[in-house]
Amino acid sequence: APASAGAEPVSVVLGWYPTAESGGFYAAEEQGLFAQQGLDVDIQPGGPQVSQTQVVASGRADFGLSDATTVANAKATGIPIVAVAALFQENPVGVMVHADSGAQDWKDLAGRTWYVQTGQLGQEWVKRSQGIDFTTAAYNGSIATFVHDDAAVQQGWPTNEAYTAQKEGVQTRFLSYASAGYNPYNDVIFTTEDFLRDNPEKVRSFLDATMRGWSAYMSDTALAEKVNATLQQENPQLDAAANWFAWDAQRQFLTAGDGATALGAMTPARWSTLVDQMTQLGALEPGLDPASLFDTSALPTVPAPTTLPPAP
Amino acid sequence: MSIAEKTPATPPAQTPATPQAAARPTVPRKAPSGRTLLSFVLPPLVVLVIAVALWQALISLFGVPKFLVPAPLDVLAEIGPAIGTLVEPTLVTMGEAYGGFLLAAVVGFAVAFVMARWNVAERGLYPYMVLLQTIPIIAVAPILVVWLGPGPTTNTVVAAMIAVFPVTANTLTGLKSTDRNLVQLFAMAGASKRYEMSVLRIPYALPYVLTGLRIAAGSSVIGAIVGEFVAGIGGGQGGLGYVITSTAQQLLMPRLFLAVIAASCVSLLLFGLVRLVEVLALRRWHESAMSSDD
Amino acid sequence: MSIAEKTPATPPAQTPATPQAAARPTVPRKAPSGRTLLSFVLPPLVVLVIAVALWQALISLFGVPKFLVPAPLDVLAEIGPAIGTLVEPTLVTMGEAYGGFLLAAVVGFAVAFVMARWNVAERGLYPYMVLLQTIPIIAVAPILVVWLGPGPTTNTVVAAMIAVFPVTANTLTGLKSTDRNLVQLFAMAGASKRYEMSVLRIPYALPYVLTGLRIAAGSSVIGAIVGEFVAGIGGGQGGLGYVITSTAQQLLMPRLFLAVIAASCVSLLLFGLVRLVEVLALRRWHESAMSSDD
Amino acid sequence: MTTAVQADLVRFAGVTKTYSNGFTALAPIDLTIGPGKVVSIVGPSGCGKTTLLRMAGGLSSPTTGELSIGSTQNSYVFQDPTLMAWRNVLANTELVSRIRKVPRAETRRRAVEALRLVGLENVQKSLPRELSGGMRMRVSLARALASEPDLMLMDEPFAALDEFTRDRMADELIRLWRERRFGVLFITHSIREAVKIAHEVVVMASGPGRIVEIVESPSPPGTDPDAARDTDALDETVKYIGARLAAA
Amino acid sequence: MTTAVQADLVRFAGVTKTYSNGFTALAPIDLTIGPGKVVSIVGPSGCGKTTLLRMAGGLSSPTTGELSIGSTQNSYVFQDPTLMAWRNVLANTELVSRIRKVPRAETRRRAVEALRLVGLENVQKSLPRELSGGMRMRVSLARALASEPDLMLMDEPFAALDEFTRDRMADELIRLWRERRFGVLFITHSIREAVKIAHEVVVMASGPGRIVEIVESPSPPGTDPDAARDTDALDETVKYIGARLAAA
Ligand SMILES: Nc1ncnc2c1ncn2[C@@H]1O[C@H](COP(=O)(O)OP(=O)(O)OP(=O)(O)O)[C@@H](O)[C@H]1O
Ligand SMILES: Nc1ncnc2c1ncn2[C@@H]1O[C@H](COP(=O)(O)OP(=O)(O)OP(=O)(O)O)[C@@H](O)[C@H]1O
Ligand SMILES: Cc1ncc(C[n+]2csc(CCO)c2C)c(N)n1
Ligand SMILES: [Mg+2]
Ligand SMILES: [Mg+2]
Repeated sequence: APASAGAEPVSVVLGWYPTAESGGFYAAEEQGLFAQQGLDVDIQPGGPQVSQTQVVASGRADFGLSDATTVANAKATGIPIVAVAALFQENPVGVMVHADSGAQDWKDLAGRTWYVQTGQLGQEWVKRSQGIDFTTAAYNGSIATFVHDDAAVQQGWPTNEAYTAQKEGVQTRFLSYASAGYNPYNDVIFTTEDFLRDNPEKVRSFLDATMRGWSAYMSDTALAEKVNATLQQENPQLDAAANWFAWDAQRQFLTAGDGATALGAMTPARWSTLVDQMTQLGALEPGLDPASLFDTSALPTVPAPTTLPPAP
Repeated sequence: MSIAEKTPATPPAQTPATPQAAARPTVPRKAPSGRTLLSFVLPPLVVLVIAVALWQALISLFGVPKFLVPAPLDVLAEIGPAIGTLVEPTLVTMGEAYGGFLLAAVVGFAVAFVMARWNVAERGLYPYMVLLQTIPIIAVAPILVVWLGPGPTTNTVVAAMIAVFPVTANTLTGLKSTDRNLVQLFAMAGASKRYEMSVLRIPYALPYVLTGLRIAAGSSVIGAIVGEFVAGIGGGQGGLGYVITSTAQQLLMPRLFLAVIAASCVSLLLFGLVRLVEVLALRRWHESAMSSDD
Repeated sequence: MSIAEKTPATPPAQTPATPQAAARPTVPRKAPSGRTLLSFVLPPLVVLVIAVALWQALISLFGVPKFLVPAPLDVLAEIGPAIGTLVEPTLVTMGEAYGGFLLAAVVGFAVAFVMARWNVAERGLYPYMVLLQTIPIIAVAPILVVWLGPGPTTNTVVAAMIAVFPVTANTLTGLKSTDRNLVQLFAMAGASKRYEMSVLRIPYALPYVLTGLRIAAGSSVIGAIVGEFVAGIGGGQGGLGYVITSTAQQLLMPRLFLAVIAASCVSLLLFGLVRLVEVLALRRWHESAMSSDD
Repeated sequence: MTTAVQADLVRFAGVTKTYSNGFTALAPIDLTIGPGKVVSIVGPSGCGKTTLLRMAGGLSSPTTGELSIGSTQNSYVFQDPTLMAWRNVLANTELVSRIRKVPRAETRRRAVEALRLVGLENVQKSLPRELSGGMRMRVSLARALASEPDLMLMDEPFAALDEFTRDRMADELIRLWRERRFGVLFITHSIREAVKIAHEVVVMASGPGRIVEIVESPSPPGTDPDAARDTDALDETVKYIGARLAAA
Repeated sequence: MTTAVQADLVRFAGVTKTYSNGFTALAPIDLTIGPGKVVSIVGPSGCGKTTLLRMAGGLSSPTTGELSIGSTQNSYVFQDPTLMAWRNVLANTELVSRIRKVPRAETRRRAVEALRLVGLENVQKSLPRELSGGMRMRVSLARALASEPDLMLMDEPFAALDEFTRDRMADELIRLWRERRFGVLFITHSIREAVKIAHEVVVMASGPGRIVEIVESPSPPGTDPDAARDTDALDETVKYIGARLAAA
């Protein structure tokens, strides 16, 4: 990072290795937006077992990315963190099935084996809300079993698992958890309550640069090309075509709903719904105040770009 | 009587040893020996108490946050609510771990046997045993799941994969350390290689094998849990690996710690069984297990 | 000369052994012995060729899909494009694994030493060593990451955690198997426990220690990779663990296999070093490493 | 019925032994053990007696020279007891017969008989570590006796025994030999024992290990079963060999 | 200057030994080794000689009775060589002095001298496995001699040696004793050696292990340094002890 003299160091721990899903941060860096805000941002990659809440809560990083349920869980456990922005307005996560497996709807997925991440609530919600039953098996990061087993149900993102399946010649049908009514913000940006209280300006400038970075990443293909090249460098095993696919596919989720007018927006209603749903699923003790989970006071209003050009 | 004295460094033999200081009248009857149950149970208990006290003290002193390490009392308090949900997973993991242990013991032993029996086999196979040990489970998990399906069978195999090498390595060292004269005696008497193995080398290697099994006892439990992480099924049938992942995800640290403690108990039990076999099998003839006086 | 014959089962001594059949004129000069380099390199190579051939054959015959197991030729073809992205991760993993190995060797040895030295320590600590071995890394990973930061340091510690028990278990068995008369000789001469340990028990335990290190060689590599799963560093700094996760997710099987092969090479190299030390240190006096004639 | 010409049990022709550290333990050795012959070996400590015996038993190969072994069933009593620590005395004694698949009852009979000969019939169930040094050596001896070989190779089998036991063992060995006429190659440090027991005494010297003379015994074991054998001739031979050893 | 009354080196009073398997190896034993006394023990194999010697060295504790050990520096020659397989002959010989922090040069001097005494000055750099059985036993002997103890406990130290070497070793032992006057407790199977070497010969019998008689030697080591000691008295004592042993 081209640290200008006197720039304040800030760190953020990503939800995963550098991919298109974290492209906005690299775009802000690329365009010098962080530097303009007087920030020297250290972007720390996540990984399959990185616990961002613990990293942030213990002060190893200032900001973290994770999904909204994680913030609720953390809060319930007494970890003083708070969400300050949400990236994906509509949660992309869901499950996919082989297109030719005859399944059209959630009901058709009863009795099959679902390969899902252990501890996620999406599958629990579907079970309860659709009144169906199925066995779950651990999703270990590879969809090989799904590709092989025509009846399998595979958790994933339409941005990447779906792409990988397609590359292997499997046509898939994707059912998002959001379509079943389970739609927590995914990849919210969070920090500690203390950090927000003590450094509201720093948070604001960080979010400002970040959101403008995201906006530019989505709309400026020339910039996106540069950023994707950086991502490729940071994450050499990343498949370039896969990344472009994700770049394209994710934009509808980033700009959905409130995101159109303000990237990163969060509403009390969405957080209340999440808390209700988690409580219903038994993942939370009743009584958690949804308002304590997020704080938009430091979120500047950066609208989504008006045009989303196709991938070059 | 003049005696040449040329022993400067040590006290000359003529110096009278003061009887009070040196006389060492021994106890007429052996005091009840140190091998009582208490002397076996007390030390680990003391260590436990000290460790728990230290744990609590560190947390209090340094304010280690609870989301990182729960306080002992929190863990204790969690036992009541959690115990009901931990029994089934513990039994599932136990089944997988012990199955994997047995598989590793049998296969590990067999491979070592073949390698000790045919030198070429050792040279040809040993590198691949090392290799097998190094293969990350995540790389083979999909293959195993496709073949065996997700769940206990796969996890048992994973447990065995992780536990097999210590058994092989130790057994092989044992089989190859056998007293050469005895080996020659067997050869001279016309013993088949098979007979030499079963009657001579294997008993001789027993202490080594058992050390390998000690290691495998812990490895197989961790293997079962790793299996559950990557190839397990959900719910109670998912074993402790499932509990650990989901509590970690929900930051339920006291419950996570209880699950870890349950896993430790599973391996300590297995370890204890290995130790028991060790004591029973070796105490009459092997140095490492004999009592000290004779 | 009438001789009482009462040996029915074995041929009576008087039976002339046919000289042609039984006479065994030995080779006047020892033929070049089996210890040539070729005899060490050939068997694993043969096994490799057979294994690869079988691998290809199985894939062709049963139509094993490429997203599960890539064909050998695909893996070979991937070397060119992938090699550039694999060198750095391999070096990173190597550094962590070897660091962890050294740490495990030192700590494992020290713990065994303490346990052999004070019986109480053994009884008090051994259960917790087993326990340590059983703690799933996922349960302690967050703690490590928070303490040590993500990256090589944490991964080195994880590698050490996984590799330490085999060293301890084997070293302890070795230290406790020492010839009792020699121990008494040391005691009688007034040797301090420290001297007895360093001059007698430790050299005696060396073959055991080295077997433990053999096991640790593989364990530390897998430990480093597991650490990399946890530490969450992308790119070359993420080591082979990163490459494996990332390629597994994208079903880039040939590249995944290359990463696994790279990991195996890292552990084989370390293993080879341990073997070398073993041969050099033991061949002059220990059965397991001595040449066969004398 | 014509008597077949019996083959020699062992024949050394110009055999030498150099160990892998370069030490030449034996200069060229020429020695023949005919069938049913009792040959004893005497010589100073370190002169190569064990090396020679091991080669005769096929446990070690010559560096140069020709070695033919005509015996089919050898028994070997090592200089150390060499017992299986985890097996009791009886099982250790039965070992060779078990390997050779002698019927169970016969195996047991021979082992018990051999243990009786060495005076250990009362400790059949003991483990080696519960025995005294001399008792262990006697188990080793019993194991060899129970195996009924055609060549018995013994490396100082009586060294750990008191004089009476030692003499009794030697007498038992000769008695057995009278019954079965196996070949014996026998290392001892007692010159008198060497002469009393054998047809021939091989006198060795060191630097390098070699045979200085092969002395005929005046009282070979086959000749005069029950007559007193402590003749003047024996004394003289013992003295002669003593002088030979002292001179070398 | 008044001469201090020297304490006994070892005193057994009604000492018995029952091993953990229930076997009573020694019935009550009464025996005293005075300072500078050479005591040898003879007795049949398995009668408890090693058991007694181990107790005298403090290596094993009595089951009942009183055992006082007044010696401060013991050397013990085990029935087996008991060497460190990974150390060469010189290092094995230097062991005890090293442990006792004798200065380096003195340690080396003593070890080399001891190795010369046992005739192994040429194999200082060899490892035990490169030695013959008798040579290994001599290293063990050298180790004890080099340690300059006030009580030397020896368990059949010469059993693996040929007659000449054996006699020479015994002579060397006596010569050293003349210089240093250490106590010696010495197990041997040679009655003649026992009598020649010692002030007293302890005659043991088995079933259970016990002392049947303690015989004064007619030619104790201190008396007549260079005179021929093979007197008729010696012969007679040997015969007497032989008869005692045979009778028990
Ligand atoms: N560890 C032991 N456990 C049980 N019994 C033992 C043990 N050691 C020795 N014994 C028994 O005690 C008796 C005396 O043994 P010890 O070794 O003292 O005999 P010894 O007189 O030295 O005989 P040798 O001349 O053969 O060496 C023997 O009968 C032996 O079987
Ligand atoms: N494995 C070996 N490597 C090297 N040298 C050896 C080896 N074994 C024996 N020697 C040497 O060979 C010589 C003869 O040894 P051997 O054991 O044959 O002697 P020995 O006549 O049986 O002596 P002893 O009466 O002491 O048993 C010795 O000098 C010894 O040092
Ligand atoms: C923004 C974003 N976050 C996480 C993942 C990775 N991911 C998808 S499924 C799964 C579970 C298997 O470990 C994980 C970690 C991603 N691809 N994109
Ligand atoms: Mg010998
Ligand atoms: Mg004894």
